[in-house]
Amino acid sequence: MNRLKCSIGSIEFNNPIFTASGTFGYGNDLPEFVDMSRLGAIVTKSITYEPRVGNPPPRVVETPSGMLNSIGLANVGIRIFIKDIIPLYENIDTKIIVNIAGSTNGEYIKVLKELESVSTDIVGYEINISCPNVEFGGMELGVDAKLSNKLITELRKHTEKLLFVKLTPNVTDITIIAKAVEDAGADAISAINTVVGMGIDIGKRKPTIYKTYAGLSGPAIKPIALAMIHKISKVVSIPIIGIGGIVNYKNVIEFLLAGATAVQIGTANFRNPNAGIVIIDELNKYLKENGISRYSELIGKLDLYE
Amino acid sequence: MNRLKCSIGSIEFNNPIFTASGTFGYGNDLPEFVDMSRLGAIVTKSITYEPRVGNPPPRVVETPSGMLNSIGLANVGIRIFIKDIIPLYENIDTKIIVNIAGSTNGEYIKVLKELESVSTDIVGYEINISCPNVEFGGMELGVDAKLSNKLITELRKHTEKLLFVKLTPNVTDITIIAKAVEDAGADAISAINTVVGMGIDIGKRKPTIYKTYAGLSGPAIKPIALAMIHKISKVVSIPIIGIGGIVNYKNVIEFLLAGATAVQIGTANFRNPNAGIVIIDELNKYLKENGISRYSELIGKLDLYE
Amino acid sequence: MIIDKSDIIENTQIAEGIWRMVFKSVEIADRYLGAGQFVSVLTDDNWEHPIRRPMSIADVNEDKISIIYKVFGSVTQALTKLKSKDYIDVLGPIGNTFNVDYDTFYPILIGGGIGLSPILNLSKCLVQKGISITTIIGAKTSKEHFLQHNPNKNMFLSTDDGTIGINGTVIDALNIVLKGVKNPKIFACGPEPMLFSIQKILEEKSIPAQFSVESYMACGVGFCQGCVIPKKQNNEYYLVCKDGPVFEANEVKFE
Amino acid sequence: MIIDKSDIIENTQIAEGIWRMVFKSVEIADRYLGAGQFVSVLTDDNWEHPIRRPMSIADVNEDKISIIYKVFGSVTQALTKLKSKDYIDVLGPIGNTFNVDYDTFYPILIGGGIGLSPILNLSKCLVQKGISITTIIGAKTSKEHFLQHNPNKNMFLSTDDGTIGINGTVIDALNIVLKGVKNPKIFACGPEPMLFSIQKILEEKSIPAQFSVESYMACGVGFCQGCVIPKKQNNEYYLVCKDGPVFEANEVKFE
Ligand SMILES: Cc1cc2nc3c(=O)[nH]c(=O)nc-3n(C[C@H](O)[C@H](O)[C@H](O)COP(=O)(O)OP(=O)(O)OC[C@H]3O[C@@H](n4cnc5c(N)ncnc54)[C@H](O)[C@@H]3O)c2cc1C
Ligand SMILES: Cc1cc2nc3c(=O)[nH]c(=O)nc-3n(C[C@H](O)[C@H](O)[C@H](O)COP(=O)(O)OP(=O)(O)OC[C@H]3O[C@@H](n4cnc5c(N)ncnc54)[C@H](O)[C@@H]3O)c2cc1C
Ligand SMILES: Cc1cc2nc3c(=O)[nH]c(=O)nc-3n(C[C@H](O)[C@H](O)[C@H](O)COP(=O)(O)O)c2cc1C
Ligand SMILES: Cc1cc2nc3c(=O)[nH]c(=O)nc-3n(C[C@H](O)[C@H](O)[C@H](O)COP(=O)(O)O)c2cc1C
Ligand code: FES
Ligand code: FES
Repeated sequence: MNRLKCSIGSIEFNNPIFTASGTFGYGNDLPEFVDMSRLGAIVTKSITYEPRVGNPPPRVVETPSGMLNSIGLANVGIRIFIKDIIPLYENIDTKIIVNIAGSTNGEYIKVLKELESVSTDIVGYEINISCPNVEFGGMELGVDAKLSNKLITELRKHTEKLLFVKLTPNVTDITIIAKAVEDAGADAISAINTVVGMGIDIGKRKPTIYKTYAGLSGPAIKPIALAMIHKISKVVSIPIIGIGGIVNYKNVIEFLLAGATAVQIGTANFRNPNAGIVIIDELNKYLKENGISRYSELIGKLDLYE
Repeated sequence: MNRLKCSIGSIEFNNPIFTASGTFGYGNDLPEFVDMSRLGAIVTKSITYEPRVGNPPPRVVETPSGMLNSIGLANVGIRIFIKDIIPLYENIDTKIIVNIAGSTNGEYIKVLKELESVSTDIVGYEINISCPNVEFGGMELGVDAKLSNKLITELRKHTEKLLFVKLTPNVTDITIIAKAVEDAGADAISAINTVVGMGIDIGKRKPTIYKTYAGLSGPAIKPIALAMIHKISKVVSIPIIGIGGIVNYKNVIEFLLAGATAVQIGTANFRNPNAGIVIIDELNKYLKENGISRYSELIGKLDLYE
Repeated sequence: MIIDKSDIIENTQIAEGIWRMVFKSVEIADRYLGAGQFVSVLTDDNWEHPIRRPMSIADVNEDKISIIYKVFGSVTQALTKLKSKDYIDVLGPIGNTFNVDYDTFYPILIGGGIGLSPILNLSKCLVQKGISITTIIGAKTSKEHFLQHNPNKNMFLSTDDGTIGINGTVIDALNIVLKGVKNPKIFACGPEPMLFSIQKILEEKSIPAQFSVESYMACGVGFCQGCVIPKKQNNEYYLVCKDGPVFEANEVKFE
Repeated sequence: MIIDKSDIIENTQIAEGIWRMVFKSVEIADRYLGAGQFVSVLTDDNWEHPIRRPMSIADVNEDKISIIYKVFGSVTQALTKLKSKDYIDVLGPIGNTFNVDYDTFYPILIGGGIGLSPILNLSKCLVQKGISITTIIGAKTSKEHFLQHNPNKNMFLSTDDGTIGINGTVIDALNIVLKGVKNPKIFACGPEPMLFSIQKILEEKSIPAQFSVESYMACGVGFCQGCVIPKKQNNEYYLVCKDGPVFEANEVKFE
């Protein structure tokens, strides 16, 4: 019995534990001890049209129960991705979701079209409209419901594959953006991306990250993520992929109860590249011990006080 | 030599270490071992017009490097505050700032006027337009620049005492609100209040806090607070009181470098009611050892990479 | 009340998942008022767990203070790692005490689960004064007990699975004990459902009682307003850390 | 590369603020390729510090692996608390190795500050092979040294305050050493300013060198793209954990 079978749109995933964009590479270059076929899916690092070298160091730093990063969307660009990396996916049977980022609507569309033009085993796309570390495609796009709706409506026209939209928490009311992208035809909402933060090195009197502002992730932001997912779940009917500070199976159950259909593991992969797989095993054990035959019974099963 | 002398508006504080609203009571009922006269100032728990009993329990819970609270502005109300608590302030020489909250503009104004109508040693007010745990006076008011401007403009008319305005981080762009309240005549900006968050008890399948959503505080939010203070410091010229996750003198220096003129200690008081005083001593030692004759030399002295 | 970095004298497992820690603090012992009071501990400099953990005082012997704790989550787990010669950061003593008017009443003491600390403390105090009492301590199973069932000495254990003492809950034990005593007054500490059940029984029988209650605490000193429990008489709240932890049974409401 | 919960064999202070830890890991020793490689350690289950800490391998002796660390902040402080019989969670081995073409060149090894681990490792390997080398180890003051200044054996210590060995930095020592050797190649590890200075001197003199460099790392496995160092030849970056930590001196740019 597979208690963890997970459906989103027309796709069946072995389980609802995915790896988060930017925290697992492209899935092609893993430590020997990671058996990625066990994962529900891998979401690639954000791909842009042109290759990007990313930001100068320092790019990452630890914070209390979290970390800041400003990688600056370093990636190989769509052409090399298609030429060198996509062919490698043929030999693996883990489901791949390609995360797409851009500086203009046109760039998102171009990347998506390039991917659609080649025959691949990719099951879908995650549209990153929430990167805190670039100007457009992050803070401008992802905080504006109209712009977000327009972009997703356009992208929807060009693909029948899964279309996830990844939202930023750096917004007064995330439910408005969630509704706007659902209306535009998104298959699922991925939330949350990192929270804008900053660190200061008092010895050097400099920011801890070159770009001054950076994205906060890890257990520190879990309460923020849970609140947002719970709020989103009240206004949309498409599935939510919960992201933010998940480090063990208990955290996964919190996200399921809050309303998530699947989750992504981010920062935890840095501590242990096997974090997702450990969590799958733990979760299975929990379900078994508690006589729960399908994990999906937990989705949204939160008993509010009032 | 007092390296820590701190001026805000027309008031001189002994040092820039204040206690944050809701984390130190009214300053009248302290553990015996706390010598509050050492503190730069005490900001009282939020006072409303009518007494409030607050929310049902559970009201507080720990999170990774932080905590959630939804107290619901439990307080004695302005009349009892004036009758029973203000007289006690006569016997102490710590500076007192009264934090004011309300459900309507009218309520804020009424509370302020009541306080103005009695002769007190209070040096100023902190206007809480950012409580995540009530409807108005929190999420509606504090995220709207026009409403915030209107309220502060009105309050400004009724007092010549210090007027701090306490901002919420739960907003797309905090600088807009900061500018709006500066324009309205605020003497200083206090930032940040708590970040909206949520916890889930997977055993009970219930939120960890009765009201579902609650306010996240503590070291977990320090990177968020620093980013916001740094951003605000670029657009306003009034002083900023930095708040969020400060637990030691190093954290204070981070906030000073980011642009804060003073700081408030919140959650750290729960772990050690003497946290502020310990920090004052540590900070003095640091300044001495580094030959810094006035702490204010550190304000905004951040050396950005670009 | 004071914060003291106290030297640990002993930290040992005494039953399944149950540990006793004894630490030395002249400062806290000096200020100690009696059974019912608690302390709040911090395991180390770790800020992953910013909040102290409240623990009832199980015994004070000169400057040696005992707590008995159950391993629940991360912090109680971390407590088990501490050894004698390590120190522990303790805030206390906090709160009020049981008020035993033993001239008028016959005291029945009830401790359920980890609520046994203040009850054992009270029990020892009363026995030392030569007052006759009955004590009931409940647990799920024998492995969680570290005391002896001894009805002759009016010490009753109960277990949900009947593996030791009375088969059933402390309520079952209480019903048995109540039959044999006159003018009882109950002093109880334990999980909310247990106190709630006792409250209902006592109301029916008009028996007075004092409860030591629990509530999630962020500060223990009255700052946070977190540790509330509803008042029975109106819609207001008590602060467990300032007004309690001991209340008259008819003052507090359980939901 | 593997993650191994390794048993600690030894953890002792060897100089002021400097500790050596030896742990046992067949898994990591099996995969070890040579001096230059590092491991990344996690002190415990604490999530206040989510990120591992990279530490160069100072020695591998059968299945016993040594690291030498300096107490900087919270995690290195926590490392000092571990005792033999405790375990440590280690990811490794990570990265590439020094490539010593000792047929062509005379190796001069330079370790500054805590950069001495991979240098000591390399030094031991070369000496065991009977290759003649010169080693320079720099520190601020004698208290931070745990080795012997021994010019006869081509082992030079330097201190900024002159309390032991050569008075000055490793650069001063290098300038002295360079006078006596032909066809030198430098192998260096240390703080960025030190490597930068060496780089400038060597460029002038056209002396080849390999540097083991540092960069803030979140993962150590190529996932996070955090650990970059600028390439000298263009505006791109190397990943220290995947492409390094050892680079030809003329490949990398310091700012
Ligand atoms: C007045 C009082 C006296 C207590 N006396 C004892 C005692 O003598 N022995 C004993 O074993 N336990 C006692 N407790 C309960 C004890 O505080 C919790 O078991 C402990 O905090 C659990 O911490 P943890 O990190 O191991 O578990 P966590 O995983 O953090 O929490 C497990 C559960 O413990 C409770 N808890 C956690 N933190 C707090 C807190 N700050 N305040 C209140 N409850 C909390 C919550 O119900 C939580 O769901 C007492 C609690 C109170 C309020
Ligand atoms: C490849 C490599 C090899 C290293 N080898 C050694 C060694 O052999 N011995 C040794 O003592 N130190 C070594 N370091 C440095 C060591 O990792 C830091 O001293 C250690 O992480 C400090 O941790 P902390 O918690 O004590 O201090 P913190 O207070 O966290 O940090 C102090 C400083 O240490 C550095 N640092 C912290 N975390 C990291 C990280 N995850 N990655 C890189 N740098 C970090 C930063 O410069 C930071 O400012 C190495 C670093 C790298 C990248
Ligand atoms: C180093 C790093 C790089 C990231 N890069 C991307 C990215 O390229 N695209 C994206 O959509 N999200 C990116 N993220 C965000 C994560 O996918 C995830 O949303 C976030 O880290 C919160 O989850 P966590 O707390 O589990 O890490 C990145 C996060 C980190 C820490
Ligand atoms: C239990 C609790 C109660 C609070 N009550 C108030 C309040 O009444 N009014 C207010 O303006 N802020 C209140 N705050 C917010 C704090 O003043 C402060 O802005 C916030 O906690 C962030 O600082 P910290 O991380 O140092 O705690 C409260 C915070 C906590 C934790
Ligand atoms: S625990 Fe903070 S008021 Fe009681
Ligand atoms: S440390 Fe993450 S890529 Fe190198």
